[in-house]
Amino acid sequence: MGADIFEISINIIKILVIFLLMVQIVPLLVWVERRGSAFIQNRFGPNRVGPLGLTQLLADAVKFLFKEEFVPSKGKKFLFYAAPVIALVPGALAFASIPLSAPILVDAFEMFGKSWGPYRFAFQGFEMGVGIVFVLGISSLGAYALLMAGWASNNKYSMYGALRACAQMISYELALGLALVGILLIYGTFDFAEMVAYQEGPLSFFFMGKEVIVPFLPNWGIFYQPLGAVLLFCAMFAETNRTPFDLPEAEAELVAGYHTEYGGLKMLMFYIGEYGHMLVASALMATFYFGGYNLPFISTEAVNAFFAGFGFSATKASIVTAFALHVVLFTKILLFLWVFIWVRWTLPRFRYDQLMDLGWKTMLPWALANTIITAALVLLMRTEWL
Amino acid sequence: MIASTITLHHCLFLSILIFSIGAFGVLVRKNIIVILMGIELMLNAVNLSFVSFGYFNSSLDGQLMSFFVMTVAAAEAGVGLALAVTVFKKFKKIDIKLFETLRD
Amino acid sequence: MEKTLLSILLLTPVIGFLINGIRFRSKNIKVAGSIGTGAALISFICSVALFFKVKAAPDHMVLVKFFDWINIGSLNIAAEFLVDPISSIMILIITGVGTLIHLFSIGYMDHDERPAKYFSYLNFFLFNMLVLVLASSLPLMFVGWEGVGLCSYLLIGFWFTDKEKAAAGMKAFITNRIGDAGFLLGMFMLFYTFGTLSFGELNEMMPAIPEIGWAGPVTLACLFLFIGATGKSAQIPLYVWLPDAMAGPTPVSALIHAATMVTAGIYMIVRMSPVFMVAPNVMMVIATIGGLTAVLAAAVGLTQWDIKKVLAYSTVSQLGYMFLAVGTGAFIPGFFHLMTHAFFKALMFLGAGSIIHAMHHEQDMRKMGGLKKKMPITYWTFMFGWLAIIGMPPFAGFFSKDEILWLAWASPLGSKWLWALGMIGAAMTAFYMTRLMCLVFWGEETRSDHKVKESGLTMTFPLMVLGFLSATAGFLGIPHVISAVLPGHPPNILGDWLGHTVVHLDIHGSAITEWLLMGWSVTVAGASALLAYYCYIKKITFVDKFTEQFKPLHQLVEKKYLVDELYQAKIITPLIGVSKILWSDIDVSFVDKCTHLLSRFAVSCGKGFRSFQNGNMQTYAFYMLLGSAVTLFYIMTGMGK
Amino acid sequence: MSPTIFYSLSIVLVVFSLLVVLCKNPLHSALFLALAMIDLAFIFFELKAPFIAAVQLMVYAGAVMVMFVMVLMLFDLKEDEESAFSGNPVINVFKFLSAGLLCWAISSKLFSYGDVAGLGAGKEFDIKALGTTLYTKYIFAFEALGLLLLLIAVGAVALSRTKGGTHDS
Repeated sequence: MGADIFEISINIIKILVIFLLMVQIVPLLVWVERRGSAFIQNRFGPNRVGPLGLTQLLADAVKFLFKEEFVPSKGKKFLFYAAPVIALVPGALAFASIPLSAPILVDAFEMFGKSWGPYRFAFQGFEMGVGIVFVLGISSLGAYALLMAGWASNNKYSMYGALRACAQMISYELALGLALVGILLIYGTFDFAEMVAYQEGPLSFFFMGKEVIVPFLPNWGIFYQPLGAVLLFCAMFAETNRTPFDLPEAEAELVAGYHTEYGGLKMLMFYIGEYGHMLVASALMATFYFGGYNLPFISTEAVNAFFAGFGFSATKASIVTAFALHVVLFTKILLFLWVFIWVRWTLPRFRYDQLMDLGWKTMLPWALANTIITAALVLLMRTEWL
Repeated sequence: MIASTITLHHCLFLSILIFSIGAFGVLVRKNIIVILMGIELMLNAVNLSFVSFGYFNSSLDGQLMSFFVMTVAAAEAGVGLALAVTVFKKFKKIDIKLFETLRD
Repeated sequence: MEKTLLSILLLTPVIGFLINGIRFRSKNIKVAGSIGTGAALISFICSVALFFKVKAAPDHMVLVKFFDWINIGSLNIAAEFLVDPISSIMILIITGVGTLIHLFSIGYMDHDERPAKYFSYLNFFLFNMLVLVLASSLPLMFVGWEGVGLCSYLLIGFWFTDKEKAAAGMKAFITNRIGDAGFLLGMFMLFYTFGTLSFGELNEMMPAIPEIGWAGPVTLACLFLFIGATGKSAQIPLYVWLPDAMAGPTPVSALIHAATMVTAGIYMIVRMSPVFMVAPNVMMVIATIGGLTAVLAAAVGLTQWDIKKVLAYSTVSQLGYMFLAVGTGAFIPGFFHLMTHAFFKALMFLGAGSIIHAMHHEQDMRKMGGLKKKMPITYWTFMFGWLAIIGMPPFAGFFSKDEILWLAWASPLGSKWLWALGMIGAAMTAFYMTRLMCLVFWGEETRSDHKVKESGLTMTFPLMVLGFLSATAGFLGIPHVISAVLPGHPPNILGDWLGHTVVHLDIHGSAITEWLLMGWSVTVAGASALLAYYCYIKKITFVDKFTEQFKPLHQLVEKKYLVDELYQAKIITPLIGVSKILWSDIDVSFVDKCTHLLSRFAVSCGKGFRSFQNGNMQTYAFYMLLGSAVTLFYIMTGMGK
Repeated sequence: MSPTIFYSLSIVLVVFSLLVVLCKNPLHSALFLALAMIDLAFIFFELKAPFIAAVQLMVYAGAVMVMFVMVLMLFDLKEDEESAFSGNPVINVFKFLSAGLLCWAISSKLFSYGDVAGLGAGKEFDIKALGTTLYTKYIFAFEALGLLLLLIAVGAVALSRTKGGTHDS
């Protein structure tokens, strides 16, 4: 953390901005989801309020705000209120630890009659060496919100929904973690920024001590770990409780699962939590397997040099680069979010035992196999045999 | 005791305090699951002492030990909960006294 | 390279043992047999490769150390393996003959319930035997020595559901244990005297002057080691187990009780020849025992009707020859005979196995006869074995046996008496082997009801290979006198090869004497064979008359000199008596009572402490916590200081 | 580590731990324990053990405690709230005293020992070093633990399964 006022204030602003970013993307997503589902189902969707129905979101927000406050009798009031708030936390914290763009480098400058040293601001809430482990740790806390909501509602459907969600999250966390091990073996780091740096340039790797370059492919994780990527993506669906794994809120069986008793703003917060989870999942996919904030083939330095070519100062070039690359990452993230929505309106729901079987008997063994094979291949790649 | 710098002793004192609280919980609570929680608390206290020893001696061994402790604790919690579930299935209660039925 | 070869050589049988041992329930003999035979074959190929390595090595020696095994004080024993001329020949015999016998077993054991178990034992035996011969020190050799004993026990008692066969296995094991005790004592003696147990160091440290008298350390050590050898190699007085060991499957008898394991004693003496040369008295004992065994066992062989028993006594007698040879200092001829004997006796056992298999496990020779036409391959190969064992030139046995007899005559350690014993033994051998041939192959067909037919290729192929070896192996060790008259003067290949490491004596005898003795022995053997042929084919009544005439003697010999009964009466029964006294008077009435007293005390204490154990877990935890708190308090506050 | 952060984290930790032991509702106990563990994770983070902190979050707070909470919810205990403590109060006082004795026995002389901070405290290790040590020096313990976990997985399933399986597929 920063030592002087300037740095501390920038950091606070940064965290706030990133949190707001996450919150503000939700209305957009809701719109995309509704229009998208309508498109998929050959309907119109919301199209009355504003151009393309864009301001429908505002109307919705107003509706949420003015709904009746409601606490079930015999419910645990404190936990009932706490649950939606806690639902926001893991997503926000996890999202804050993912680098959203290249760091901004600020040269030394004069302000208020004092000189401020050169700074380096990472475009992420907080930098952590253990990056991905922290993200996994934090996102596993998401289960508490659901459990608390389910239990505090004093409603059988809520309870079942919560238990299902929880069991599902715990089960798929294993497959998720193991699916990640393969790519971590290849990158040799937990740090997101280092991972992104690894994926610069064209596909190049060492095989039996010799360098192999494939010039027509970017150096993305997906080409090293296709199976890992697929497994991770599936596990992410289960983690976020999205179709086809949205058993905890299966309407036909459980009314609305753990948020049966919730309405208004509290309900909205659960939504934000869910979309936050999706956002984190998409960001992780992009960072791990699709080059993070980098453009394919083009390194951060090259972008920086490109902007510096317009006559910007070093600081300004760095800032412009960071924002440009931020747009790149968000394009990727939005693509994945679209896949989330697309899948939701395409695939049917699993049965609960099928879900558990898939997690434990299919994905876990495949992830294990992937880990072992990757370990062997990494050895093969790094060792000079001849 | 309030000092301007934190030394190993502060960490160890915190550790033994938490340990004693956990031990007290194990001794007095009736519910098997709360007893298990007390044990988890004690193990956490031990972890704290390991990590702080490692920190103040610049050694990795402390962290690794606490890593191992965590693994064992997870295993212990798994078995403990399985036992609790078994007891609950039979008696519809999870009183520690029910384990006395294992005596004969 | 040598290390790799040696590891493969030693480990393939272990791997085969493990694979077959894990799938011991399998009844598929083809799979089990292929694994077993394959393992043996790989070992054989490695042996050949190692042989050439040794040949190319400058000092004809390859010493490979795998790891330190025992390291206590001055006792340093490494798991170190030595391939030199002696052991290279031995491993060739073991793996070569072993492979053939594995192959033969596939045919022989085809109706067995547990073939995988059988082959796993066989492979394990190969491993132990290889350890025995490759060991570079006595303790490591002892590992193999015990290992082959164990495998022998397991395989003799392979059909353990038959009580007699199980008992035979135990007898072999226990008799061997007596010998092993001697071996251990000898080992201790040598370590006490010389402070080392490695063959190389021992052989170098031997004093130049032979010990006189009986109490010298080397003499005693050698005597003990020889007791060990009599156990393993079935010599008087510990030979009793070998005839009973015929209870095992016939290929086992061929491999373990004819070709390899029983020669371990000879091998050990040859390996330690410089040590034994220092103890001339022991050498005399060895020669005498060897000679006596040769004659007495052969005499028993004359009277037996069971085909395997005849071969068993023949083995004991031939082993006697080898001891006679090494006892007179003729280590190389002894070893030579070991090799030729391995070939022809394995051949004969396998031939017998082929016959037994064809006759549906009938072993009585009186019920055989006229098999010449029905089993031609078995017959012709057996014929080679017969010619070899009775010492007909130019078959293998002729060269080795005559070398032994010549040295028994001419060696400074030998004597005319020993030669005479050897001669009598040779005559008897010729007689009983011819008798066997007559009864089994030549005589009248006694069982026409059975469809006896030649065995399959897996059984006949090993017979043919061994037949060829029995016929030709003798040319490896052509004596000087013969090579002197032969064109091109073929060298004594084996002698020259072994001469690199084994002690060999300079014999000063005239060539004419040697020729005479050679002719004499061939004549005697031939005459004896003819006599047997006459007795058992031409005039069968003559034998009956003869046995009537010398009934007590014949009875004594047929009952194997009543040695088993003697051991039973003089050793086993008194031992059981003493044990019973120890058990009932000392253990039950004294030791047990003391322990009961103690246990009653413990029980009464337990009754007192039981009240603490109320089954409440929290109470226990409270005791624990309180105890640790008080202890910590005591330590931390320094009240203990 | 700054004393302010340490003291605040410690006080929170102690309070949460006490609440774990003293709360009558087991579910509240479990939630407080989860909070205590998250708090402890922050202490680990401050002690420059970020990996252990993250694992603490993942394993303890994320998995073990979730399991506790789930099991408690499944049991749905009503009557336990009245009698949370076992045994009679007098013995419980003794139990409290013995726990206090343990605490006092260790802490009484703790501060009189010399400081070990001179050994170069607060060095931060990267995770590679951690992994290397784990897979070299502690490889046996690591493997043994793997085996233990396997055994536990099998044992826990064997203990808690109903006869005939949970569902047929």
